[in-house]
Amino acid sequence: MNEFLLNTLDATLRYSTPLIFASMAGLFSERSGVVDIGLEGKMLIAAFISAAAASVFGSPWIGLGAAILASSIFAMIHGFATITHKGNQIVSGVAINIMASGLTMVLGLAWFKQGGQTPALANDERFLSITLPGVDIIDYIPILGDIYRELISGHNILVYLALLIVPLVWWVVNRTRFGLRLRAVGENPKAVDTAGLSVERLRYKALLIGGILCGIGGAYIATAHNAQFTKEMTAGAGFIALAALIFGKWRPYTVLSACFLFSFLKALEDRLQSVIIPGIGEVPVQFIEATPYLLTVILLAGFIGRAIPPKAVGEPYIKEL
Amino acid sequence: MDNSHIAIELIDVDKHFGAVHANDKVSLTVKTGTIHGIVGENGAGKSTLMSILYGFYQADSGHIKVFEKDCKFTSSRQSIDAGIGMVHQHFMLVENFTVLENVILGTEGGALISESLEKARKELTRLGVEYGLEVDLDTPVELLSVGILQRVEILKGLYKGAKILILDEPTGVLTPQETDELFRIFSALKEQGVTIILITHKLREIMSITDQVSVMRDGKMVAHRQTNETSTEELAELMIGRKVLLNIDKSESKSGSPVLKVTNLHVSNEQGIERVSDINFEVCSGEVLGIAGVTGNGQGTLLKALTGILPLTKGSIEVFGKIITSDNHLGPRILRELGIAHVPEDRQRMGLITEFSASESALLGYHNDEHLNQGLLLKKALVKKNCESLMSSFDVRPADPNLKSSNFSGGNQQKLIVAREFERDPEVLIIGQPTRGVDIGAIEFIRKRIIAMRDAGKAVVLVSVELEEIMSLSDRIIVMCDGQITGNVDARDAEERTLGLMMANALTSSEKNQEVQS
Amino acid sequence: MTRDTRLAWINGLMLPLLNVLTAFAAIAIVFVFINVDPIEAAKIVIHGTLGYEEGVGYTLYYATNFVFTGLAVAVAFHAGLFNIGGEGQAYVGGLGVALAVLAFDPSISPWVVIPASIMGSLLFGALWAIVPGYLQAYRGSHIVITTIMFNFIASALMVYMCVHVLREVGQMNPQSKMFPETAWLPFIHDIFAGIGYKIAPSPLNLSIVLALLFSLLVWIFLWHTRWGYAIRATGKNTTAAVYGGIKPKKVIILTMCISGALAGLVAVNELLGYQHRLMLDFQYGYGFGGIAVALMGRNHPAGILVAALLFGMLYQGGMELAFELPNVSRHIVVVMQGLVILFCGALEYIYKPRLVRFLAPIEASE
Amino acid sequence: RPAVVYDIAGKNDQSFNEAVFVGITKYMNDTGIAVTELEPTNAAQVEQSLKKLASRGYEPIVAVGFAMANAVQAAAEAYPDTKFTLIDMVVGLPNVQNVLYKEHEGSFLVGVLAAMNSETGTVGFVGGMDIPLISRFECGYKQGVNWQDSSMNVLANMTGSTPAAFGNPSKGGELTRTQIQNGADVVYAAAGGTGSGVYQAAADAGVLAIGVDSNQNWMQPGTMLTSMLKRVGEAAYDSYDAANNGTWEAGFRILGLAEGGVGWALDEHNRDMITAEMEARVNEARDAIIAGDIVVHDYMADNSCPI
Ligand SMILES: Nc1ncnc2c1ncn2[C@@H]1O[C@H](COP(=O)(O)OP(=O)(O)OP(=O)(O)O)[C@@H](O)[C@H]1O
Ligand SMILES: Nc1ncnc2c1ncn2[C@@H]1O[C@H](COP(=O)(O)OP(=O)(O)OP(=O)(O)O)[C@@H](O)[C@H]1O
Ligand SMILES: [Mg+2]
Ligand SMILES: [Mg+2]
Repeated sequence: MNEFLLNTLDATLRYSTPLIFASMAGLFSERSGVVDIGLEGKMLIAAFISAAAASVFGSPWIGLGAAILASSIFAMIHGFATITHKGNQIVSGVAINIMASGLTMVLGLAWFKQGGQTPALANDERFLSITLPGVDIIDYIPILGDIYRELISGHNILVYLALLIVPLVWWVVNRTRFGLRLRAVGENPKAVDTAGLSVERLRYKALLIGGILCGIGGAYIATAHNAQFTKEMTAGAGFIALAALIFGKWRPYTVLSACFLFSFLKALEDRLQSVIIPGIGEVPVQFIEATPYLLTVILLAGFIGRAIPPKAVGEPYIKEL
Repeated sequence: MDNSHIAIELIDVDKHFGAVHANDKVSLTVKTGTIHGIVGENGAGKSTLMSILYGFYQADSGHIKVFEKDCKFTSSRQSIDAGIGMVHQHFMLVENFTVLENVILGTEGGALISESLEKARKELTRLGVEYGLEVDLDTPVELLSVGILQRVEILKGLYKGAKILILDEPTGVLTPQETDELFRIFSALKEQGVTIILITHKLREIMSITDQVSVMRDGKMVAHRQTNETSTEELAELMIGRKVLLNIDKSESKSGSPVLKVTNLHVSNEQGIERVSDINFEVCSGEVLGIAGVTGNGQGTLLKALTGILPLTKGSIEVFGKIITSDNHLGPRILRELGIAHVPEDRQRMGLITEFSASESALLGYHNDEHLNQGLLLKKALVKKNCESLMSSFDVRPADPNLKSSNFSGGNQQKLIVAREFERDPEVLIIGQPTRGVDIGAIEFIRKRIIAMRDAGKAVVLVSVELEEIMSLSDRIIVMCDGQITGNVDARDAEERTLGLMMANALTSSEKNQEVQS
Repeated sequence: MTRDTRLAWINGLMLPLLNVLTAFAAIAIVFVFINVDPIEAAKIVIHGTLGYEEGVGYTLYYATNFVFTGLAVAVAFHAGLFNIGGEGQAYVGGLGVALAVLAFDPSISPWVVIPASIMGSLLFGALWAIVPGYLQAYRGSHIVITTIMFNFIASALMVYMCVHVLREVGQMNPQSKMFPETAWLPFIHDIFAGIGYKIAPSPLNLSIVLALLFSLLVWIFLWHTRWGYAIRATGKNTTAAVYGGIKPKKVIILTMCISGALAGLVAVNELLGYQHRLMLDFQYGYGFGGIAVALMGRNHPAGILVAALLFGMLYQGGMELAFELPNVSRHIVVVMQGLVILFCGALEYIYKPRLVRFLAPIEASE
Repeated sequence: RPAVVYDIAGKNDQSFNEAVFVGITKYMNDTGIAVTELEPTNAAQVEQSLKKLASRGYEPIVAVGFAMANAVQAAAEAYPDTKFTLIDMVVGLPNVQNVLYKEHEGSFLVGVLAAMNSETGTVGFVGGMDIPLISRFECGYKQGVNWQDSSMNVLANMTGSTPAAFGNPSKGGELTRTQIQNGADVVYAAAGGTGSGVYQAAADAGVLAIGVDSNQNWMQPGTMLTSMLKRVGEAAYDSYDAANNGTWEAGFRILGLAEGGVGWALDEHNRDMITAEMEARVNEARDAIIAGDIVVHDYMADNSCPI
């Protein structure tokens, strides 16, 4: 088995985890009709709070809980502004991103006095890799053994959770009553209203789920993938997740594929200082870095398929003036 | 049928939308198992009243009783539970859902939808057979025609156990055949003891199917009648608050040569659906051509094509010798410069910009005029002065060019638009629904101005859904149905009955022949 | 007062004021959270921004950037477009400035170099906005998403340019070489010194005049030209605009072009006016700040000037806070900015129903 | 009234800036004089911070890091009477003291240690920003490894091409994991704040790591082999002290092994990991370098590395 490929895929899995959580969060919120460009901010605040709480209370689980709480609070602020007060969803999202960016630094500095970082987490304060059962048994099988040992086993629990969450999201969206209502409210909130359902309640529920998922994503970044919070640690992952959401046309499995694609590019970018493409010459890493964004723009422009968002997305539901 | 029970009682229902008093102490009683009609002009408050009954809006004050029980609806859920179903004026369907999914939305039963879907499928099949409401349950509704959508909406109500069904203008978008079908369903429902409230603008329908009828005007309930004790004339008068037929004195037309010639015209609307197919006509100078038809039969699309807003898909329009085709699209700006003026059907959405001041709205379409610009700058003072003179010559009140357009009443907004378009002294005037929702004084004024235009040798194309308006203003009338011309008559020979049949494309061939011969 | 003018007053003045006050209250709470006395902080901010010449200079210097991005957002807003790509457009505008300056021989007159490099910023900023504009107009992709994506693409592009193309030989910082002095915009303190007044040096430069000039131009353009009319008509009611012979697609492109050009001017203030070389992240935060400035300024140049001044004060005040209070980092500015955007933007109407309800009886009694 | 401006990684990067911070804290404790500290958050603010300090009469002002050179140039020109001390870069003005280090010499020593501790024959290097200064670490390290065992293989990666590369532990960790998967069992990080991710990844995989600038042995005790010390804290301390005594001078201070400016860390955290044999070998190398018997090639002399 090609070492390089295996390593890159392994890193792909690690990078895709926060993208999966965030893009699934965005999926709920946008399928309910609320644009969510605050994914980045929610993950950032969650990353910070998880590392802070894990470090102070000595448990990654408390960190995770605190992260979910913090991110959900931000989600509810978004809801309060855009659902209750019919505020502009984009502006609210921008505000959330900026507040998160500032608060993590200000609070981090005030609480820990380490230049905005949180203290490094000891092993029992973070999520560690787990070795899946049967590694030694399967190890003897040629290619499969390698794949199982290197790629599938040896990740932390949140990585596996991310992979499990996608089918769950699919099932919730497509098979449950809540999913039906969610899809309906993102397409035609008035129809939902006249069916006797509260548009606001549904949208709040969706945002709350989004908040929880972003919380897990943020906690993963600071307490599983890394072992402390550092400033601007999410580094655009929320926006890449947004891009993946669009690229995956708001459908769970296609969004997952987009997350994998974008993470693979990121893993490649790490491993290559520059790429030589035959016939074109050297391609700088910055180009690989920009690829997810470029791809999304190209998709949006309708050059590769069409991304049709939920019809009511972006519009506050205003019943009477 | 036991008609003595009361299904619905509304007492002094009052509702404001900001400054609009949509319902003003409205009371209404509907007996169980009857069909109750509600009529009233646009904006009279019919939909609002029904939405309050359906729990969609909350009244500011007043009481609602359903089956003689006091109800306080804070959401539609409660009204659904009380046995009310409503088919809204604009369908409330999720377009990419199947019929089945749309029907169960809100009353799914369990937390998983698979069982609910199966249950609903059985129930709907039964209902379909019982009332003749068959639809394919697994088609996404975006693929269905409006007539079928109507059925889906009714099924939705019935599935949720509605004993009272409210239908808000269900026939506005239906063909006569579909309307007949719908009324047959109503009768079946009535047989089963369902109470029906029917809102419509078409008095003929009221007369043919309802038991009682109530009339609304200006947010108030002005009259209740037993249908068999009233007449269309009386209802019309009650609705509008005056005698309807306005007679305009007009001289014989002195029509000249054709200025606008439409040949084999095909046009698709913004959604790309062909709404105008194979239309041919000519308009001469000094002539009013009336285009009659039920709303939604392609007149709007035709108007947009004639004024350059929509491109043609096939055929041509010839105006002052210039030929517009699908390859040679001339936009509104060029056509306006050529001398075509356009008073659009929808003044709020197209005719002016409600958030602009009156003087800026009066500039719409003419902001590129040479005499209004000096170098790079607009001559704002001149623009304002122009508006003042428009306002005084067309009696727009208040005559304040700085007032926001939305703060004028509908009639004055319309007069402002008419003033803007008429004052440019166009050669061709294209005008849609010139007097819709306009008060009586303004109606008379606008109609006289149209005739004056004609007498000044201009060509006028008039689209209106009001036959009476068409008949009193036009020199020649064409009738549109389903995007095609189904009649072409001289106004002097026109009768309301034949025009009506043409509008429904229901003229039998022998009648057509007669028409041609005469 | 008619109902109309009263509503105008409420919308234009009372609501923004209430919103700003709420934002300040929220900021005060954050201060309490990090053990800083809000009153003390307020004193530092006020003295640091208005209390001495240098502070005023810095405040105005920051405000200049916000005027440009605020105008950029506002112009787009008038056409119904949400340009949140100001950040990227300003950044790429910097590339325009640098390329223009470096293309000239250092001996060429400033009267040539400076206008040319200002043109460079306008052109590159516009270019970076036209693409999302085009995609919105002709391909139906949503401008908000594409401008976000373009911010990131700009960032990658600029890193590439600074690292691989413009970096001087032997220089380790990813930045261009120093601009020749002929390409520097004069500092205001130098101009004053030239006419005999001595004021404390600060980065405040001639760009502020440019900012005032462009505010005036934008005002004239939007409300006194046919193109401005077309833009506003399209933004308020596209259907009516089409009816009026306006082509929305062209309007979108024109508007984004102007919007991007305005954002690009940030590079003039930052690079020609102060840094005198192209460096990474010189535009940091001004693009997003511009959204708040435009919202608070009700998308009118006069309002934008006031809001930009407030944001200039926040920036400079935050710097002073970080300087004076060991417990406060410069990032407090970012928090303040976020809260202002939240309360003045997203929660824009939080007080409106209350205010209208409160005024209704008074109105009725008149 | 002394002051310091840290570079954008911040004073608590646990590495380069923190080494300065520690020196400054010591100075404050020893003398009771308060030092004003500023941490700009992006490059555009550096110059402003320096000028602001200068305009308020602070001096000497220590500017931490190569990235501040241009800002120091501008500030020192604008305030010719203010003393500036610039670490890691050269500004030729009469009021600027330039402190430079021979990082290649220190890196050589830790390279020797790395080679002695590797079982796989492969060691790693994770640099911060891709600039000649960091290549100087890399090159010195490679020479040390090679001197010890010329059959060794060195894997090297840089974290990025902007100053942000000094504060990106995530990517540092990723690069380290890749190097480990490719066989590296000792990894040297010369990457400022990025290092913490490197050491974490090494600890997670149970391989050894080498810290930089500060003594970072405490960060992952048990897997931190040693740290390459760059005594920037002393430079700041000395600079303030000299200014106090009137002995502060503009010009150059170039500090290598001989001057004690660089070195390697041996403390209670790694005492058990360093055998007597290793210690002797490293000291042998050190003495040879000081004596001039070994000339460690400086990457920045010709922008190339002979290995
Ligand atoms: N958005 C809503 N608006 C109005 N009523 C609702 C809404 N959601 C649920 N309800 C009603 O309230 C009851 C209890 O609500 P709850 O949300 O706890 O139910 P649930 O089983 O969790 O539903 P869901 O599938 O929506 O999560 C439901 O049986 C349903 O009839
Ligand atoms: N949601 C709303 N917000 C504000 N005003 C409204 C709203 N709905 C209706 N109105 C206003 O209330 C008045 C009554 O409207 P309503 O829709 O009830 O009239 P209608 O009789 O149904 O007219 P139509 O025949 O055109 O359907 C109108 O002036 C309308 O503009
Ligand atoms: Mg529930
Ligand atoms: Mg209605």
